[in-house]
Amino acid sequence: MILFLAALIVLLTGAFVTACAGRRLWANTAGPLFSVAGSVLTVVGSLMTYEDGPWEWALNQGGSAILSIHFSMDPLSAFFCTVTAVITGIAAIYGGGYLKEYADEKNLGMAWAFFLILSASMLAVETAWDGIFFLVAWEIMSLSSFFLVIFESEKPEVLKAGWVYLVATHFATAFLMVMFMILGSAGSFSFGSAAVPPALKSVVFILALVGFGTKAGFSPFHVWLPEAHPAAPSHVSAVMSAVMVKAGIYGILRILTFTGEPLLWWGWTLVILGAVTGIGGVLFALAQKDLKRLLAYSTVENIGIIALGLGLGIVGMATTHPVMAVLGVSGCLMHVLNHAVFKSLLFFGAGSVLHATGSKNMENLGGLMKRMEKTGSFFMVGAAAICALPPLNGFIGEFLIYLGSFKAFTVHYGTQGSLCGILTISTLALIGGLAAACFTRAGGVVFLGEPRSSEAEKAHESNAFMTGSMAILTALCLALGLAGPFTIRLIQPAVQVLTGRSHAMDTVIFEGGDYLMRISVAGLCFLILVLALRLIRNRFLSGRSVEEAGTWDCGYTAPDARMQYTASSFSDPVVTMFQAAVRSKKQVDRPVGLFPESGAIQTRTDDVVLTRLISPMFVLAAGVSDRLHRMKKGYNQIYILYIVLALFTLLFWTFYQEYTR
Amino acid sequence: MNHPPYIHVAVSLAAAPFLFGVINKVKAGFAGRKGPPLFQMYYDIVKLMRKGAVYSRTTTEMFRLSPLVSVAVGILAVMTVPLGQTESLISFHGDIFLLAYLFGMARFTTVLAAMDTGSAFEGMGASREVQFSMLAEPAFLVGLAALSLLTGESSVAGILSALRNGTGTATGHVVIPICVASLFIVLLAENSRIPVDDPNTHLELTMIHEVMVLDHGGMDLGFIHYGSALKLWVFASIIARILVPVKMSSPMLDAALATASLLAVTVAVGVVESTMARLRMLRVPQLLTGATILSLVALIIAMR
Amino acid sequence: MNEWLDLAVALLILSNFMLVNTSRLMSCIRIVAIQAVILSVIALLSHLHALDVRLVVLVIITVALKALVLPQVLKRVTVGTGVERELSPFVGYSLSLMAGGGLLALSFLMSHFLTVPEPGLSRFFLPASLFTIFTGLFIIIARKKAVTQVMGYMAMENGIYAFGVSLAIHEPFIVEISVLLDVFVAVLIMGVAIFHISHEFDHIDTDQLSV
Amino acid sequence: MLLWSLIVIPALAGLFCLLSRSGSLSRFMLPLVSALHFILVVCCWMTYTCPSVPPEWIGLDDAGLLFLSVTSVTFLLTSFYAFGYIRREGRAQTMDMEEGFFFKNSPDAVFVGCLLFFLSTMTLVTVSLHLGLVWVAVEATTLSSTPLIYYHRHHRSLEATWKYLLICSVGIALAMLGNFFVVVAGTGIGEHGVHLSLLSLSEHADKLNPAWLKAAFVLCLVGYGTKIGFSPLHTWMPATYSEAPSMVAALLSGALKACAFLALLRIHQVMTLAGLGATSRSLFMVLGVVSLFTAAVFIVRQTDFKKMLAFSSVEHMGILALGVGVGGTGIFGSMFHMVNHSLTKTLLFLAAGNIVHSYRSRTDLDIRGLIYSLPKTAVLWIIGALAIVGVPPFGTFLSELTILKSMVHAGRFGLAAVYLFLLGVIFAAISASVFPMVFSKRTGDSCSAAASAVTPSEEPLWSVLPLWVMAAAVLVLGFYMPPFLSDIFHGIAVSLGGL
Repeated sequence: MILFLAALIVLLTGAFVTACAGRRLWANTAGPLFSVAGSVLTVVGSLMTYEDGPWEWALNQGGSAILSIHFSMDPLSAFFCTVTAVITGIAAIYGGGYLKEYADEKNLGMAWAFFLILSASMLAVETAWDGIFFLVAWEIMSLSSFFLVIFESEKPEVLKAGWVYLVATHFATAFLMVMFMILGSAGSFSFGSAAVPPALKSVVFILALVGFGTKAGFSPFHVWLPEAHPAAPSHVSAVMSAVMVKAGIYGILRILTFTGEPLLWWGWTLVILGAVTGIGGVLFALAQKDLKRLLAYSTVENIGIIALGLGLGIVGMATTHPVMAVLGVSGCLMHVLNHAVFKSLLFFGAGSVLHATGSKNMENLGGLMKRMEKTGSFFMVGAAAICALPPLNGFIGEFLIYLGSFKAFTVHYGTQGSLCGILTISTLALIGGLAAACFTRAGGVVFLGEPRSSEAEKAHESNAFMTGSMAILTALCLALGLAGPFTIRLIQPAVQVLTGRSHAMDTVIFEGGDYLMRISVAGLCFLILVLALRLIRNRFLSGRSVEEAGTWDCGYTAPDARMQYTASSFSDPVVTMFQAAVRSKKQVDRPVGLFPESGAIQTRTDDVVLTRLISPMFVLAAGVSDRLHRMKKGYNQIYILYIVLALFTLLFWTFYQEYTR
Repeated sequence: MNHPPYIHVAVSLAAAPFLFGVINKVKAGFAGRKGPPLFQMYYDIVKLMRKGAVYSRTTTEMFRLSPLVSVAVGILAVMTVPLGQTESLISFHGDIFLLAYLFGMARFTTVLAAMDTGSAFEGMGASREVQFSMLAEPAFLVGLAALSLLTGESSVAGILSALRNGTGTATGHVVIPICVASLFIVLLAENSRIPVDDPNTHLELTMIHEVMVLDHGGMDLGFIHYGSALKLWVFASIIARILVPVKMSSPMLDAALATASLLAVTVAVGVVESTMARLRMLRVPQLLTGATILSLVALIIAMR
Repeated sequence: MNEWLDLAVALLILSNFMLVNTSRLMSCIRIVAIQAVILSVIALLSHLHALDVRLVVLVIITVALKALVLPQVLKRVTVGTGVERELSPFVGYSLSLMAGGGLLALSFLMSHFLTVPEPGLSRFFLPASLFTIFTGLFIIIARKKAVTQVMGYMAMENGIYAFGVSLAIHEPFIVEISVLLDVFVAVLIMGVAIFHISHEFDHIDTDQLSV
Repeated sequence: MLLWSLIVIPALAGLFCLLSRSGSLSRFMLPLVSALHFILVVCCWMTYTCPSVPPEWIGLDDAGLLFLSVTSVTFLLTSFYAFGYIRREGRAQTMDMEEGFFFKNSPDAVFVGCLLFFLSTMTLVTVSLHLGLVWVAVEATTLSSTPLIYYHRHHRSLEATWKYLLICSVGIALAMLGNFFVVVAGTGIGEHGVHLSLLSLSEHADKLNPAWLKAAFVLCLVGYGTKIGFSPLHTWMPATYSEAPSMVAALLSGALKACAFLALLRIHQVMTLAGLGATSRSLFMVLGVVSLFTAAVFIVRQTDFKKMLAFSSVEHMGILALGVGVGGTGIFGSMFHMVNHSLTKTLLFLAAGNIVHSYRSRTDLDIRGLIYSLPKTAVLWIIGALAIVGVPPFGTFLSELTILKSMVHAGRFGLAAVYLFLLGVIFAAISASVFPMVFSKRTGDSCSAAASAVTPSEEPLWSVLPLWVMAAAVLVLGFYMPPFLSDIFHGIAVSLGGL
């Protein structure tokens, strides 16, 4: 408890100090230092909570204040805090390197201040034990991240993206406000006394789903995500994508602990939402050309997977199928952890690429593996992890969800569970295939082959802070992939917060640990095999000729970087298959005539929800508003007429009420 | 009395390239040719292993890694699938996913290695590979899910032994054939056989897997061939075991039956390859989606 | 006595119609001044049974202000600005008359809901005073010249004053003083403002004052 | 005695300024008198006990004290700003930013004198416990503020002044009629009927004639509502706020509106005591929703940022009305929100004043890159904008949340949805206009040549320090509410039948 509060104090002090430092150079050193210190304290504090049990701490509870600063940490909070702290700490190290080149033109002190506030507010959200305090922390989190997103505010598109984010998050918060007000019906907003009236149970769930789901990025509320994440500096994108969106997941989980026994259709809603989100996210990711935008959509996809797991868990709970419940929720939490690790790794990689080449457009990149070997390798590991390939960490979470779905096929728990399992399995399998397509594309086009532009050709490796932090994350990817049996025990108390503790649960955790142990063994075997084969090959080749030549390519004599498959052409078959949903636009200038000068083809994929649903709504609203603006002519006479009309209307209304009563 | 599982693994590792010989023999038979020897693949691999290496200047470590991964994945996959009555070496609930995703890992590196060459052809192959495997993966997993639902087990070995013991036979006579059909299509797709892919042509515009490994040579190509052989072995033996779950009285007979069924599946691949034309590229997704639908149908029937 | 009262009320109503129907600014000013006199008479007549010094003084002051001083101010303003007629109002004069009829009906309708507790009053008094208020508002809305609007405002104040002095007289004197004071100051300041407007714009059509 | 001096001192000082005609002397008078006023208000707090029997005419109750303090604080902070402002702008000939002609400002002495009268009349509104006196005071605020609006002597500001004067006068006349209706409602009770003092009205509240009282309330609502700026009675505000000097707009928005709202609350209190609270509350809700709606419509794509602030005032008055209308904790929230709004809106108008001074434009498209040209003002402008749209950690968030809470607890989910939706629209619109102003870099095509020719000036201390104080206050209120404030909010809520 002390450690956690100390961490918050360190972070906030850091924010104050760096804000004061402003443009001075040491701000860029102080920021990461404070952040890492805060993270270490938080991690230790959270892990100690696992040992010592939950705690509660309130500053001014029950006084005259509306806002009571009230923290509490149970295993669920501790889990999320650990993830948050680890990622923010590493992101801070990366950011120290990343922001260095901006030192002349930007106020880095403020940037770090907002970063530290963001870290602190995320921790506060994940430990808040009072509805209003939660909302305050939640909004501070949104605001500070907004200011981080508009770091490069001189670019109009960045400001636009920031605005989309701000508005989306604000509308979402409106739902949360209503939800917390309902939770506070008893008079106190403390979560300790949070009681949901049974009649409003589902209302609360829906409000939470929309409110938190927007932050988490459930389709169709995900629209802000692909706008804001690419716009932000890369270490911020990483934090937002890896941990901030998880605050939404945390919110839903936390609310589920108050609503009591969940209803079956909630689970179904989450499963279907997860399926839509997952498949939609990965499809759009596949169609993007902007590397960071691709990663943002992939976050949407992974949130879909998390929702699938949670939905499965809830269906399990509602059908009193403890095995399914435990596996679903465990898978959800496990994926939260894993996604945080590999997504921040990938964003760091994208940031390094941006740093080195100045471009996020995949069509301009290529061949970076040779120029940025470390970044390239780390990115590849991250890409493999996000495709859930063993022996990396992405597999563990999806494995638990798969296993949960398989366990759903037990006949005596009824058909609902089985159906849910079928949906989950098919969706996950499809997502898995699409994700593989997406990330072979990302990794392959950006890092492999020949450079497609002179910028890519001149790329250079990033500094040690950046590569170092990526190395840590890469190691984590591998370690978590092999340490499945250990992590499942780590998240077990957090899972218990939701599912309750039961004998079945212990069995599942035990068995799951056993399976994961075997996976770890298999993973180790795999690594050893690859290593051994490599040794064998080296051994064999050592005495023989090893030559370098041009790519054979069926005998092409003069291969050119422009002949390579591009990102768009790589994904074209899949995108075309799903054209009905993705609505990718192609602009083709065909070569004309006998000796054509040139031809061009361009593809462009905008977010369907944004362009087809939300933008038209905004345009409509603006049109209506413009028309009403014209009503205001500026004649005093008309204004007084308004007054008189208002008077008569109100008089009439008052007495009409009287009359009818 | 069972023999220990590592004997089975050893046998599999040794015998896998033989299946290619069988297929080629069948194809040659249909064409009225004599065909290459049954052990041709062994010769090829040995020959390749003796060679040096030529690497493209464009390529990086990724290119060199992918053959190793294919072989490593193949070996691990063999460990999860039992032959005959034996237990498999790695078996636990959900090892199906490990299997599927290990193959995913192999595919991942192969695709990246193809893109590493910077060649347009190999990029095209990579693009097709990810498209088709994306469609094949649900078919495979859902098909196994149907069997899992039928038997109440969720490991490869568990499902297979449950089938052998006759669990869930109520709807088994409907589910199993459909599943086998679906898995067979997956086998054809995953192992780049006709009608999805043609392992023999070198017409770049029609190839998938072969075009991705165009630039590999020497030992690497040998590894790749061996990896493909292991993959075919794994798929074929799963299908064989589903088709012929009979438990014989003696282990020897059992092993013989298992081998026979394995060979039967292989022959079936050869027959398909000889009697069908390769599908148009645009038709392949339909076939694979069809496989997924088959699996789903099996799953739904198994629920009843 | 009641006949006289009714007659005065009828005159009040008629004066409103005249106000609505007049285009000449000078006539308008005169009508507003006459209204003030009628109002004072009504106030005196309705409290005849309990006449006290306070009321009489109040009425005298009212007459002095509303019927003499303020019209003089407005006259000077009007002369200063050089405008004699309201030529193209928003609502034409015949339509204004009809609207006046409608407003009268509305006033009667409204007074139907409100029972007057004062016994000595004419039963037409409440609608008449409401009608005066509405007429004032109507003129503000329907006319363009700033001076006319000020007159509309004064007519409205007349109505309010009529209401107050007849129905709320038993309140301590602050109410009456406030009426007088505020009308006085408001009209004065408006007058000054109109001078400035005419100075700035060369005309006092307020509809040109659009943002 | 204390109260009388609160009213008389500014009035005398104002008179002195008008008579002395000395610009410099008057300037110094301004912070001096407002500081004195503030100290006296603090003394009021020290000696304050809620009266069990309120005095007939002038006295302090919970509501009066609160509104008095808000007025005093707002005025104090604005006066420091005004001190610097007048010295800078003064009598110099200034070029009009829209049409390019030259104009002069009012003499300093007249301006300061009217400001001080304005303070005096606002104080009178807050300490009056008699509906008639309240009315007189509100009318007096209109009259004393009219010359303030006409500070810049040119035709547009004159036009705005005329609009303000005419519309508010009509409104206030209706309020007068409303007062008479209250008297009529009380006729026949006791020997002389009921007096307009709150004391007398509350004693006989149950015997008042309901029909007359309801009509009276509607009249007062429309009358004072004009001054408060409920839609559709708000029409004078956009023009007035954008033409008046920013500090006057700040005072009108921060202090005057609050005072007019107090006047309305007094009558609402009578209605509540007479058992007609339901009627008045429903009327409050109607006007609140309409105001929010109008504000939302007109803030969207508003290019004049001072008009945007004006419509935001309409919005916040709507919120206050909704809070009072819903009742319960909503009244508590309303009072809290009133304090927050006064501080924030004053801050925003003063910041807008700085921006207008530097850029000579009120069109937000002309203003780009504030963070580079006026960094301090830019930060304050952002803080103010965030606070006004109700984002934590500012007090406005908590107060808006409290009002939401009262809606939810009253089971008015539809109202809550409308409220949140409109607030969301306003949030989107204000943020869409404010952030580009601050962060965008200037590009050649997006701003007029005149605006880009202006080089932004430095920011003197007087133009940012009062703003920082207000920003800090709103921020602190977002975390901590002093017990004395919450007690007084509670007291008001009780007196309006809320708790």
